[in-house]
Amino acid sequence: MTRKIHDLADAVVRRQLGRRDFIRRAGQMGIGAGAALYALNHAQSIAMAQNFDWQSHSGTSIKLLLNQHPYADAMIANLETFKAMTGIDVTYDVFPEDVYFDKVTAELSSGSTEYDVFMTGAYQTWQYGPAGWLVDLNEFIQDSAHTGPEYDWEDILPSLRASTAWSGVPGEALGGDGAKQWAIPWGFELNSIAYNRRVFDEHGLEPPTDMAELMETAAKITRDVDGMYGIGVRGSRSWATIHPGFLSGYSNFGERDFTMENGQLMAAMNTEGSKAFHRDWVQMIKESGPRDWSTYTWYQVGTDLGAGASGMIYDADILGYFMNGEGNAEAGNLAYAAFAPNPEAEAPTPNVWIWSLGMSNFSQRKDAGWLFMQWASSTDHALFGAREMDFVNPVRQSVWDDEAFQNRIAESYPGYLEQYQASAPGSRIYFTPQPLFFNLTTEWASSMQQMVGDQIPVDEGLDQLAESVNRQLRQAGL
Amino acid sequence: MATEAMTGAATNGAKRPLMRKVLPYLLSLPALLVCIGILIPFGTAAWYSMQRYNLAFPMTRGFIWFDNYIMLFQDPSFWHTVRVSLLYTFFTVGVQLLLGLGIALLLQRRTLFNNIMSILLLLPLMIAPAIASLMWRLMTNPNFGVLSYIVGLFGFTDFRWASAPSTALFTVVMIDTWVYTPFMMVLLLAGLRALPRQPFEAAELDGVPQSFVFFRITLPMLTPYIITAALFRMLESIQQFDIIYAMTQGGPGNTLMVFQVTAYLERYQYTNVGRSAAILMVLWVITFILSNIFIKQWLRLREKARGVA
Amino acid sequence: MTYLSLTAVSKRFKDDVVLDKASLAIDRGETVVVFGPSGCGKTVLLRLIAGINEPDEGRIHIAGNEVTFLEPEQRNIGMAFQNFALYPHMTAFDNIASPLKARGMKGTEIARRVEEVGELLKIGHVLHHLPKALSNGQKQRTSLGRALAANPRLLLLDDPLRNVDAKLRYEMRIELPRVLKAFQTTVIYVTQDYKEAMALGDRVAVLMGGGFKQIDHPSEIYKDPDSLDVARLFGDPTVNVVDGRIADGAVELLGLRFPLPGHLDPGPCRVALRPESIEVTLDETAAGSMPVDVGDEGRHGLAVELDAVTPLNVRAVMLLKTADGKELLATCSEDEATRLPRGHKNVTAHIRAADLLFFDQAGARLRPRPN
Amino acid sequence: MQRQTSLGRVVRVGLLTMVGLFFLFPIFWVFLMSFQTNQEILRIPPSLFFEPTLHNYQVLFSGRLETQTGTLEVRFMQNLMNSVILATSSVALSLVLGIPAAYAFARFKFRLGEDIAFTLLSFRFAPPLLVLLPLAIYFQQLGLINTYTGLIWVYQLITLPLILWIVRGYFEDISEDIEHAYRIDGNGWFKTFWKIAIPLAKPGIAAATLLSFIFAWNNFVFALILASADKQPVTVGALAFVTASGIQYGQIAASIVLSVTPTLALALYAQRYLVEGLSLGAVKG
Repeated sequence: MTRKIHDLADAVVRRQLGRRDFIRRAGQMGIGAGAALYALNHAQSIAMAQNFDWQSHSGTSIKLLLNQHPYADAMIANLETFKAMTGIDVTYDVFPEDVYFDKVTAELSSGSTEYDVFMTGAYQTWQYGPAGWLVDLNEFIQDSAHTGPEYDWEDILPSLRASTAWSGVPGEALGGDGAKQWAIPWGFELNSIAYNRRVFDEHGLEPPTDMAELMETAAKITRDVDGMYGIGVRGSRSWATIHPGFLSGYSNFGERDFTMENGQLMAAMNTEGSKAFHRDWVQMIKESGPRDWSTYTWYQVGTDLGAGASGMIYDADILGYFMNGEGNAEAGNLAYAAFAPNPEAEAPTPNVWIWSLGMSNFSQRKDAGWLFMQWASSTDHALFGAREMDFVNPVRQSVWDDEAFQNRIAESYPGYLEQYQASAPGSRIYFTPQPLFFNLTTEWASSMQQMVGDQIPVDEGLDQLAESVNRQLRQAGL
Repeated sequence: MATEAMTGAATNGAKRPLMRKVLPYLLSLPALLVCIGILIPFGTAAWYSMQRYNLAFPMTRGFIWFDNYIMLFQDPSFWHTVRVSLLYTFFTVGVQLLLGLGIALLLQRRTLFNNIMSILLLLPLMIAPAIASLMWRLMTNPNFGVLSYIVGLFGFTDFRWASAPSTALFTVVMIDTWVYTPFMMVLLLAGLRALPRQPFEAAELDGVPQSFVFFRITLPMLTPYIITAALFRMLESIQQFDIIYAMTQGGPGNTLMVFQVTAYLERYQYTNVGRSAAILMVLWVITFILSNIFIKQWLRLREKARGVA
Repeated sequence: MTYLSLTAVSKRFKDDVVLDKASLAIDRGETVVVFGPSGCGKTVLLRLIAGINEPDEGRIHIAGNEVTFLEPEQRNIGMAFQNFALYPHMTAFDNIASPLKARGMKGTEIARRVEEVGELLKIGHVLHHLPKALSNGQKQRTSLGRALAANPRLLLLDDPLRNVDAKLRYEMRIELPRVLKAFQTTVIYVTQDYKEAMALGDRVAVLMGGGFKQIDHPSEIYKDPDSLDVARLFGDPTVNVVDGRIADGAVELLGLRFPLPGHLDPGPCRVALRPESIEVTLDETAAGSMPVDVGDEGRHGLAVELDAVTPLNVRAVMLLKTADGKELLATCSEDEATRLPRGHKNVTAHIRAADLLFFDQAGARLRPRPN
Repeated sequence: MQRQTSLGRVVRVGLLTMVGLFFLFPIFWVFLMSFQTNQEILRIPPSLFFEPTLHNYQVLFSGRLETQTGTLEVRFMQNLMNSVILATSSVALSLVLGIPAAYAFARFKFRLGEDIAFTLLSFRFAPPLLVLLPLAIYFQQLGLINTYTGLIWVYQLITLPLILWIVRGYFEDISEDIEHAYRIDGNGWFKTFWKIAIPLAKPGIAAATLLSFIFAWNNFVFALILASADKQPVTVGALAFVTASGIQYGQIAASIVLSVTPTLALALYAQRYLVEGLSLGAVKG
C-alpha cells in the first residue's frame, strides 16, 4: 500500500493526476488526507530536488507579509509542501487590504528586518524600488545557483514581466533596457464588464460594446429597474479610482496620463480627447452610477453587483468572478464581457493590476526568501491554486492552457474565459511609471470627485489638474 | 518602600530633611521620563520637517531650513486644510458642548434611571471610530442603508451623506458627535452634580426665573468643567483622523482634507516625509496655542474658586 | 520645666508674613490657649508644631529635643482639627484606633482602649458608624477621641468647637477640662472665642501681628493687659477707650479728674475702662452737663444720657452718651436694668477709678510706678 | 432641584427619547445585524424582520470563516485578547506612573511643578502621526518593534495625560487635613498615600481608568504601524472582514458587539464612581 501511494504521488508530480483526485483516490485506498499529503510533498521534493538543491537553506526561517486575499489563501493552503521540500520554516502576517499598503510602507521605511518577502502591486514598486527597499530579482532569476531549471521564467506572460520591471527613470517604459525586476508577477486582474444577466435578460438588454452603449444601457437600467442603478465604478479619493475601468477606457481612446516633452514629463490629462472622455465618464456616473460614488472602493462596487443593487460593473474581472459565488444574492446570475469603449479601437485595452511578490532589501535571509518566491510563483503552485483554489487570474501561460483549469472556469463561470481571451492581448499597465504615482493619481481622483460633485466644470478641472500635476513634477525635480 | 528611607533620613529634627524637597520630583519623574522617550522622536520629526525628504527620492534628501513650511504657506490647499480643520473642530466641539450640556441637564438628578442611561449613552464611545465608520457607511448607503431609508421616509430620497460635497462635513460632524458627545456629557454631568446646592436653593426660594438661574449661576460655576471637556475634545477634534479617513479619505474632492488625513497620505502613500512632518508641526503649534489658552483660563478659574473656598 | 518651646519662629507664605519671630514656652501638663483674631496665624502655629509645615526660621523643641524639621509621625502628638478631618472611609472606631494601630498596639488592647475613649467621650454607641452617619457633635468627639487615644505627649486642638452648635459648645466647654485632666497631657488649644480662652486655659497666649503679645493666666490678661489691642480682644461688650491727659499726678478724662495711684509721665494718654467698671444711677439732680463728684471712694459721677439698654443673658448692656457726644458701653445686672428708665434719660455714670487702664498713644500699657 | 410640572415632564421625556434614539438606535441596529446573514443585511430596502442566526458569532469564536473563496482564518479572538492586553496594561502602567505624579502636582507646590504637569499634558497635543514617523525607526533599533512593551509605552500618550488630569483634580478636592491627621497619628508618608489618599480618590481613579481604557481600546494606528499581525487589536482585526468576496457586515457587527462587552462591563461596574469621580478639582463645594 505504501508503494501504491507513492506511485500515485509520482503521478501527481508528473502532472498526470490532479491533487484533488489524488486525495480522493488515496482516501479510497484508506489513507488519511494528512498521510497522503505528506507522501505527495515527499514525491514533489524528490522530483524537484533532482535538478536543484531545494534543501540548501534547510533550517532557516523566513517571514512573509501578506494581504488578506484569495491568492494568499491559496498559498497558505499549499505552504506545507514548501516547508517539507526545503526544510525552511515559513511564518506569515496577514493584514486586511484597507491597511495593507500602509503597513508595508511603514515596515519598509523603518528599515524593518521583520519580513523577508511581501505582496505588492506593480505601482508600489515605483516608490519602493527607487527608495532602495527592494531587491532587483534579476540577480536571482538569471543565476542557476539560485534558480532551478524548472522555474521557466519565460512562461510568465511577457506584459506582466515587463510591467513589474522598471529602470527607475521617470517616464521610461516598463520592462525596457536597464530595467530592474522589482517584483515577480503572481496573480493579476484586468478590467472588463461584469453584468447581471438575469436583469439584462428580463429587460432585453445586451452587454454594451462601446462607450455610448455603456452610458445608454446604464441609464436604462437606472430608469427601468426598480432599486437598481446602472453601472458600478470606483470613486473614492484614491489612486484606486483611476486604475481600473476608468484608465482602461481612457487608454482605449489613445489618451495618456503623461507625455515626454524635451525629456520632461508633462501632464496630458487636459487634451481635448481626455476632456471628452472625462465628460462622458462624469455624466455616466451622475446619471447612472452609485449615488454615493465618491466613497466607492472595489468592495462596494463588488458588493452592489453581488447584492443586486447595480446592473453591471466596469472593474477588475475577478471582482465579478468572486461575486458570482454563494453568499451573494445574485450568485450564478453574473456574466462577463470584454469591453472596448472606443468604437474605433480594434481591441480592449485593459489596464492591469498585478499582485506580485517583492523581496525586502532589509531581509537577512534573502536566499531563503528567493527559494520561497521561486516556489510560490512556480508552475506547480500556480496549477494547484488555479485548479483548486481561487488563484485566478494566473500569470503563467501554461496554467491558462491547463485543461483542468479551463474546464473548471467554463463550468462555474461561463463567459469568463472568453472575456479573458478577448481582453488579454491588449492588457498591460497603461500608466507612465514615475515615483509620484500615488500623489498624482489621488489628485486625479479628487479632481474627478469635484467634477461629479459639480464643484468644478470638467474642462476647467482638468486644466487645473494638469497645471497642479506639472507644478508638482517640477517641484520634485522630474 | 520610600517610607523607610524617609524616616531614617529625618530622625535629626534640627536638619531640614532632603526627602521633603525631593519627594514631589521623585513622584512625578517616572511619568515624565516615560514621556520624555516620546519627546525624542518628536525632535526627530521636527528635524525631518526641515529637510527635503521623500523616501522615493533618496538621492535628493537634504537640509532646506524652512522651505517645506514656505511651500506649505504658499499652497492654497494647505490653507484649505487649516480652514477645514478649524471648521471641523469648531462645529464638533460646539455642537457636542451644547448637546452634552443639554443631556447632562436632563440626567442631572441622581436617579437609577439617569445613572443607567448615562452609562448606556457611553456606548457609542466604546465602539472604535475606525470600525464604527464602517457601520456608518453601510447605514448611510443609499441602497441598503437604514438611515438613508429613514430620511427617505421624510422626503429626503436623494440624501447623499458623506459622498456629496455639500453634506460631507455635516455627516462626519454628525458621526463625531455621535461618538464623542457622551464624553462631553459625562464630564459635564460630573460637573453639574458636584455644584454646591446652596445658591440653587436660595434662588428657588427667591423665585428667580430658571433661565436666570441657568445663565447666572449654573453656567459660570460649570465653566471650569466646560473648559476641561472642551479642551480634551478640541485636542482630538483638530487631530481627527479615524472617522474622516474611514468615511471619505478626505473627499469628496478636497472637502474634508484635514491635517492628519493630509499628513497621513503624504507620509504613508506619497512617502513625502519632510512635507508630512511640516504639516504636522503646524498642527502641533496650533494645538499648543489653543491648549495654552484653555489651560490658562482653567488655571485662572481654579485659582479663583480656591481663593473663595 | 518647659516642655514645648518655640524660639523666634518665623513663617511666611509668599509675601505674607504670618509668624514673625514668635516665641512661646509651655510647661508639662499645662493647657495653653492660643488666642487671637482670625488670620493671625494660630493654625499655622499648630501646623508648625505638628510638623505639617516647616518654619522658615526659628527652632521648635519638645521635651528638650529639637523637632523643627521632624516628620509629623515622629513627634508623638495628637491633633484635633477644626473641620474634624475624620477618615471618611473608616468607622468612628477605626478613626480612633488609627493612632493606636500606628503605634503597633495589639488588636485586643486597641479595642479596649477605643471603647474606653468612646465611653469617656460619650460616643460608645456610634463607634461602628462611618463619619457621614454621625452628627456634628459626634464627629467632633470622634476627632477628639482620635487625638487623645494614644495618650500623646502633646495635644493640639485647632478650634475644635468652631463647627458645632452653641449648645454643644457650652457643653464641651464644661466637659473638656474634665477630659483633658483625665489624660494629663500638655495641651495647646487654639480659639478665637475669648470666653473659651478664659474658660479652658491655664494660661492664654495672645497671638497678634505675627507674634505673642502676652502670655498669662486668663484673669490676669483680662485685668492686666499689656496692650490696648489685647485689652480690646477680651471682654464682651468690648472695652471703652477714651483719650486722657496725665498731669500733676492725676489723669483727666471725660472732663473728670482721677488721682493716679502712682507716678506716670505727664502727657496725653489713652484710657481703657471696662463696661462693668461703669455704674449707672438714676440721679435727676445731676441733670445738665456738669460732672458730679460723689465723694472719694474712687468713683466719679458723670452726667450722661442713657440711649439704649440691651439685655444680654443675665446682664444688660447700656449705651451712654456724654455731653460732648462720646459713646460709652456699660453693663449691669438684669435686675438693675429693669429699674432703668426707657428712652432717653439723663442718668449718672460712676466710673471706678481703680479699674482704669492707661496706655500710651501707640497702645502700649502704662503702669503707674509707686511714688 | 427643578420643580417638575406635567408639561416639563412631557418635554423631558420627549427630549430624552430623542437623545436615546440618536445615540442608541445605531447600536441597536448593529446588534440586530450581528444576528443576520450578509444577504439579509444587504436587502433593499432594509428591514427589521429576519431569521436570527448565531453564525456570525460562531465564526468569531471558531476562528474559521467559510467563504466561497475558501476558508479564511479569523484571528478575532486573538485580536480581542490583544486589545485586552494592550488596554489593560497601558492603563495599569499609566495608573502606576500617573497617580503619584497627579498626587505630587495636587499636593506639593514645587519648583517647575506646574511646568512638568503642563509638559505631561502636552503629550496629548502631539499629533500621533508626528511621533509615529520616527518612532518606528527608533523602535526598530531598540528592538521594541512588534512587542507589547513598545506598544504599551506608546499607548501612554493616550492614557497618561487623561489619568493625570482627572486624578489630579480629584486629589485637589480631598481635604489635606485628612492626610495630615493620619500622619500625626504616626503613619509615614507612603502609608498615608496608600491608605488615605488613594482610597479617597477611588471615584476619580475609577472614572479616569474607564475613560482612558476606552481611548486605549479604540486606538487604531499605533499597533498598525508598530506591530506585527499577532499583536493587532480588534480595531485592526475587524477590518479582516472586508474580504475578497465582499464585506462581511454580519461579522463586523458581531465583532463590535463582542468588543464592546468588556468595556461595557467595566463601565457598569464603575457606574457609581463614573460621574462622581470626574469632579476635576475645579469647584470646591
